[in-house]
Amino acid sequence: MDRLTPVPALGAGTQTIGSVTIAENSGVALASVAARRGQSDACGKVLKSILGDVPAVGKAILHDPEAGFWMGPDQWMIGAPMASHEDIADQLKASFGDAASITEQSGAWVVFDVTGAKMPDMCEILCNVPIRKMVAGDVQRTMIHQLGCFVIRRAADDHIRILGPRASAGTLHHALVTAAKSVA
Amino acid sequence: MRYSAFRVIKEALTGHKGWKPAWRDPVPAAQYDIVVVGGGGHGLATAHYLAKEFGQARVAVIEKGWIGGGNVGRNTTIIRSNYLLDGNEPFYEFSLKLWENLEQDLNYNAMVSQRGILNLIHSDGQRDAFTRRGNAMILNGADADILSTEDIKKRYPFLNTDDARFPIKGGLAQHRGGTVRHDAVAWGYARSADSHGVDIIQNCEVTGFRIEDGVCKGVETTRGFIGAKKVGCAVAGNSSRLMALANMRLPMESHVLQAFVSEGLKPVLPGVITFGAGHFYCSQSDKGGLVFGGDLDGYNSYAQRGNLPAVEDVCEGAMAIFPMLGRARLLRMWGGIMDMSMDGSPIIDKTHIDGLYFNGGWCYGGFKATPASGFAFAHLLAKDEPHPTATAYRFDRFEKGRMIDEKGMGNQPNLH
Amino acid sequence: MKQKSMTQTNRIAGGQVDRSTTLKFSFDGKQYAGHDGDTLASALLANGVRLMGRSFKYHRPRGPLTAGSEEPNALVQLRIGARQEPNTRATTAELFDGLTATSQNRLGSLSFDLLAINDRLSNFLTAGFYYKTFMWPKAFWEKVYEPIIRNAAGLGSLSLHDDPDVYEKGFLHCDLLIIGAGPAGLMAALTAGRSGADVILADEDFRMGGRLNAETFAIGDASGADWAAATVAELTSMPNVRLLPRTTVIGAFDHGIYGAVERISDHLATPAPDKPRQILWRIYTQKTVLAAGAIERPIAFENNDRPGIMTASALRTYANRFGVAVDQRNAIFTNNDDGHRTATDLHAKGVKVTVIDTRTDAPKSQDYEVLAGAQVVNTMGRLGLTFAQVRLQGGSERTIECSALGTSGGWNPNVHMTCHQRGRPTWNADLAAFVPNDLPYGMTVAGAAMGDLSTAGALAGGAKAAQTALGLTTPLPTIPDAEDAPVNITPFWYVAGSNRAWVDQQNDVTVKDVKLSHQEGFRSVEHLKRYTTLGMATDQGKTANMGGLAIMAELAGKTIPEVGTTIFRPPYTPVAIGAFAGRHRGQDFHPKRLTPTHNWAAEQGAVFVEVGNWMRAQWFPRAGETTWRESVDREVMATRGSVGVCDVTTLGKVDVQGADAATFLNKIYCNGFAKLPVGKVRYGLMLREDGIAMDDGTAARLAEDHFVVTTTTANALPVYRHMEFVRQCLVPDMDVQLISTTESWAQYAVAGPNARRVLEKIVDQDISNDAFPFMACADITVCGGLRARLFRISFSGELAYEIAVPTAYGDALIRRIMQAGAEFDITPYGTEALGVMRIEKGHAAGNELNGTTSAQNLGMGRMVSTKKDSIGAVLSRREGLNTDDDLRQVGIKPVDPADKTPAGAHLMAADGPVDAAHDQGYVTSACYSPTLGHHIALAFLKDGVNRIGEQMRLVSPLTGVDVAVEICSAHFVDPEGVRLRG
Amino acid sequence: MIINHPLLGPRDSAEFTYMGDARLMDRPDPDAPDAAAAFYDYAYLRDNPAGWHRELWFHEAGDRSWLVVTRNTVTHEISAVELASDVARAQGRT
Repeated sequence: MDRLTPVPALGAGTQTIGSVTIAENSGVALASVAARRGQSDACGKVLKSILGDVPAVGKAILHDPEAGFWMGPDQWMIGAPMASHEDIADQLKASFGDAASITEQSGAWVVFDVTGAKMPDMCEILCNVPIRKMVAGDVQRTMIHQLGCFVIRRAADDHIRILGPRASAGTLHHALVTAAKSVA
Repeated sequence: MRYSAFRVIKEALTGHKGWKPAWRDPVPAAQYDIVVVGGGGHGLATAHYLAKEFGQARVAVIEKGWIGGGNVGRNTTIIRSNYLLDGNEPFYEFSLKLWENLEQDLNYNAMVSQRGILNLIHSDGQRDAFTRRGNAMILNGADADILSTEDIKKRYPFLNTDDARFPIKGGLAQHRGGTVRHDAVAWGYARSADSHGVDIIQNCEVTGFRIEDGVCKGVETTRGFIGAKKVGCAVAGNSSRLMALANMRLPMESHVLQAFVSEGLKPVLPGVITFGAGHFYCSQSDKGGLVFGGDLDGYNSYAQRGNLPAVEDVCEGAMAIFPMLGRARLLRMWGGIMDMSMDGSPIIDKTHIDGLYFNGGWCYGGFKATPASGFAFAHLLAKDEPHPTATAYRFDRFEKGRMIDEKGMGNQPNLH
Repeated sequence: MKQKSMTQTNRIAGGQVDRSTTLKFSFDGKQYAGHDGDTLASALLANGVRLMGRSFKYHRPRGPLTAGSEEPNALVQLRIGARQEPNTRATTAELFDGLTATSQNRLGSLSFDLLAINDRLSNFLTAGFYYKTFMWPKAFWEKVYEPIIRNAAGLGSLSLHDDPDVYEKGFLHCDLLIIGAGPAGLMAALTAGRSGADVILADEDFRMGGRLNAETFAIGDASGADWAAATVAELTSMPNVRLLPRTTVIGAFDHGIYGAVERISDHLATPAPDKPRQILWRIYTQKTVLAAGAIERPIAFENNDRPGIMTASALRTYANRFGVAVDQRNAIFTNNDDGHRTATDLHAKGVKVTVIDTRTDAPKSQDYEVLAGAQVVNTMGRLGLTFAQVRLQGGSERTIECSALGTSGGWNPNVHMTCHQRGRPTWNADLAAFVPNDLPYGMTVAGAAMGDLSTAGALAGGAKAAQTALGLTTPLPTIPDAEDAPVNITPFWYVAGSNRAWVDQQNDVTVKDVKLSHQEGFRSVEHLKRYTTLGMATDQGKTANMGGLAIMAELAGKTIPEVGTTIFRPPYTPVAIGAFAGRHRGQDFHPKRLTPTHNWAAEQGAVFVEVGNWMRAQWFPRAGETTWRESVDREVMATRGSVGVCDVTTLGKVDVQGADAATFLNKIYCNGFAKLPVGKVRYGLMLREDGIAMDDGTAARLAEDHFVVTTTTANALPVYRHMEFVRQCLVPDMDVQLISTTESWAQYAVAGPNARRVLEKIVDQDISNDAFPFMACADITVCGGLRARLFRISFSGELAYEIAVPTAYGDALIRRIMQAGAEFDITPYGTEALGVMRIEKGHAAGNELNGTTSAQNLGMGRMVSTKKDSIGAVLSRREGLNTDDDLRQVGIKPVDPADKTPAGAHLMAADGPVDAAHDQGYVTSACYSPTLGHHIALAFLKDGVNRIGEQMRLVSPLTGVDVAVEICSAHFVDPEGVRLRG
Repeated sequence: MIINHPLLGPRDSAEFTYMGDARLMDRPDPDAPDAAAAFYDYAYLRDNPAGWHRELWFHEAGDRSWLVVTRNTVTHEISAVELASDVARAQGRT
């Protein structure tokens, strides 16, 4: 039987508004990792083996191919290229064994990469993160237009990645675009 | 002194020299039959009815600050009886009937204005719930009317019916609902109670109850001990603080509710309107200010002020249904302490201490209840039995599982 | 000195307007010209226009009282059409080319207002008069009196058109917020900025500098205005300093959060495309320096409200900053030395000035006449001041011709923001003013706002405040030399014997009203305010409150602080409601949540409905169907007859994992879960701790240590929050991990006798009834290996499955299902058909789980296990929840099959009275059952279990329904559940 | 308001959902003979102090932690913020 073909959350592609570029990134596979009771250390070891280190509170490790960030106490999100990690949850289950509960998250999020000189101005009217003080690898969960999102400061100074609820991809994208126009 | 048009004219022509203080400033007596603690709307109404309807001559109201300084002077002035449950609807309808005759009863124009109240409907589930409620109102002898979107548009042509995130699918109206000039309610009750012999004692804070062998003998105050055969407490948001002096813990929390008024504007809103898919309700005062509010800030507070998120939430609701309000300016915001009960309904009951009575838990619905609350509390204080419309407002309903939960939010006060 | 021009007859030399530009504008239809840098008020005054508005109650002619945001009088309607903006202060409205303004609160023209009759009747319309009359006849209040009052009241008018502009909201973070860019604020910013701290400097004016722009003093070697401009330039060059001109800080909220409104486009004819009109900033700061300056207060005297009478400092501002003299003959009425400063400045500009000083020891002048120990006792001029009547020290009177009269009663430190957290200012007798006392968290006050009224004091105070706030140990910047005059004031509030002397000009509160308030016992500041409306106008009494307090104090024989303190609430100045709403209006009011089939459903022409923030397909109309019922009936019949498919992704899903997952579910569900085998689903009822049903759903055990819990769509978030509460707060050591996965999976119900035959074509494993019986669940694959989940559960009562795939594949899956089902005429169905089928099966949903229903009400009382503890179990046993006449869920059918049984209708005994006392219950959910061919309903009925078969009356007086119904089982279709097990 | 999250540092209270008195963590023993009375007290009666109040906040738009915040209900000053799970364990809950 023919395999099913995935569709991007929105299919918004890439837009440049003034100096800001907003790109939907549908190539990220995601799964969350929650340490089982008493397994924080064991869990940390596996995280270290995958990411190079355990993401600290409010931090991401922008590792390749897997990257990860802290979501909550004893809980992390791991992301990797969809092309190689479509079954990321199974891969992680194999790595973590009984040390952690793994939950597939690929379908839960829409991912936007926002870059450009005016990115910080745009952030200021979108969400309550101290964007000008964030450095590469800082992550903050925040509200954008009432939507719970993760904002990740990527390596480049003018680059943030926003993970938002996939069902509201349209609303989130609209908020990003209007904010970009507003600061353009 | 009776107020009348004749009197106003006469005083105008004689230099306004004849006006007397609206109430006396008496020295507290050593002993009263009934002391009402709390010179807010409910306390003053209680005193008025005790004196006028129940023949109680020796009554005092004691107030820690100035009368009318609490929620009766910090609300959005709405009156209505659009309740659902048996425990509530007859009481609020009784209250509405008292409002309808208030001015003649008090000889004071509190500007009771039955401009109507409209609750907008945005979903089928909401329509079902409002239909049930409207029927309950009618079955209790109140008025209710279900309006179509077209009816509503005629009345509010600038409502957002074209581009609404949550389209308006109709509304439940109570045409007898409306607004009242809030301060005038406190002053009118105070003036009338005073004229019937009630001592209104301001700047007199209760510091304790004198309880001997399980019987309350009076109150200790900043102006000395005041003896009373019965003490009735009606202090709204401060209920827990006051009753703690009698070692009582109450089924309630105090929360901040903010309200707002715009700059004065020429008339735009004919009645009270309530958004059903957000937190916003609004009316326009006779002075032209849009008076509006929404939801609680959500946390326990005695601070009488709130924070921005609640302000924004309310204004978002305003813009959702009335996008023409964008350029109207919000003039002032204020916060009141709401005595949020565990089921969203009030308590008018005796306590376990003889001679100590309690009235509170009005949540943010206390203003409209003022006349009936005063009447029912006076009834209880005078006769030691609940008024027929207030029999459900008992302390023990939580222990017994007989909650009166209009909103169905359970034992979390900030959700009511 | 006067520069003659065609229209700007009052324009004089100097000031900071840009004379190289000419901006045309109109007021009440008449064309004028002004310059860049003007406000509407300064431009009108330049053009010789003093009359700008009418007062609230008496419709008295009014001109500007001030040159700032505290203005009570000069309120206009700015702009036309949908952008019409009532009550705009002409004193702060920045002039732009093409500006259109009209006067407001008048009947007729501004110079001939018919409602000025109220002024003649003022003796009848005293404070509180309306409480004493209009009571007879009773019906007349609403029908006659009130409409008249309402139409006369109010100020400007809204356009009644949707606001065409957009508003933005944002967040800023800093170490130090400085409010006010006068000498104190600028010096604070310089100090903090040079230290490297992150600084925000906000000022409501379009030109930073505060009073420095309106004064003639030097700072060091430069003029004050030049020093301000140079300082602003230095601050602009600092990357760590953010300057926010045109930004009013509106409120001090908890823990260092400030609201501020930046006016991005109000000085433009229209905002640039896609740009906001205003931005509401939420500023998060560690520390704050309040340098909001001071406001000069007027003195009350008879007829002190005529156009041309303003504060002395306003006259000075118009002259020094805007190059405008209000005609050539001015007078100053003062009780302090600052009034003389105005006189000096005006004199220097060539204006003839007379100073009336209440003090017998008033300073003398070579340049202008000083009448010491004199008072202004009355004024003349119908639409603008022409003469002032002065009583000289000896008691004789003299008339002074003047077109402008500046009053100077002393300066009130601008304590507004210090009161926002209920701080009370304290009385300073030297200044005869309130000064800040209890300060909000992290706030320091500097300059005139603190009572340091000299420029030198402000500069030093600003630097010190920044140093203190930030704990700087670095040396302070050099404080330049500046004037350091002491405050010399002899308090004087109102001229004795005056009655029609305005205290609150906008609300028309006079000395007489304050006296009456006192006479009638309204003596506390709160009573005074409420009885007279003193301080309740759009200016919040910034120029009025002190006068009222002082008069009351004198009448009561008390000191001013004994009467009360003036207290202010946010916002500092009124804020457009649109700014508080930001983008959240229209379709953007709330986010939209779209299901994975949304695009596909839209292609099918589905009608969508809002369910919370979700948009769900309500039904799928087909060609020829003219009513929604036709579509829904078809969807139901097709599903029951063959197979239907419905997107149920919106149901909440919570992933529950861990060794203690089953124990945990046992705690949150009232029924048992510990023994649920792997591969099975069970219905679960969740109670709140008060024993009332919270939510229901299913829990599927995918592994020994892994469940997937579903919730209703509406309760997804509260249930998840509740589960986290139980996990973290009540059972912290259980090995259980929760995560919401609602949006991770696209989930569809495939229901109907052919459901299996459709799914067999899609799933990669055996799903025969034996291999995958009713209530089975499994992790499976579909379409050749895609991970998926399958649940054999049924809401419709048919043979049914719910199948889930990762959301990205949802679109493909629905298309595949439709393809696979084509041979069975598979029919997509929406929420309406879903609702009909669940009512036909008697399943409770949101209308039944309304937060007041117990398990008993739902007929599930026995589900509440007594063998284990669960949330809500104990309190569900209370007597009030277990009475004999408890409401029970039943079914309803009409006796006459043609009748409807609508939701919200109430049940009455067939032969009893119809009233609340005899209410027996109510209908929760109703529908037309195409399966049965008549309407059916679910209801809660007292003692319902024992009343099956009873005939009752169903009434809905609200909607005109009164029908005979029969009580029946709620399981209308296939009560034995044969189909779903098939 | 700003809640100084023990892990994340200062966060706006708008990110949180409020529940009420932290006493709600002290769920009574359902098997005790006075369980009915104890649960009534637990579920319904509150000290509701004007002053310091220990209360539960859920970091809904954040890390999903329940926090115990000690806050003054008159001034809104916050003196302590703890992870509710730590508090629960310290109180001996398992």
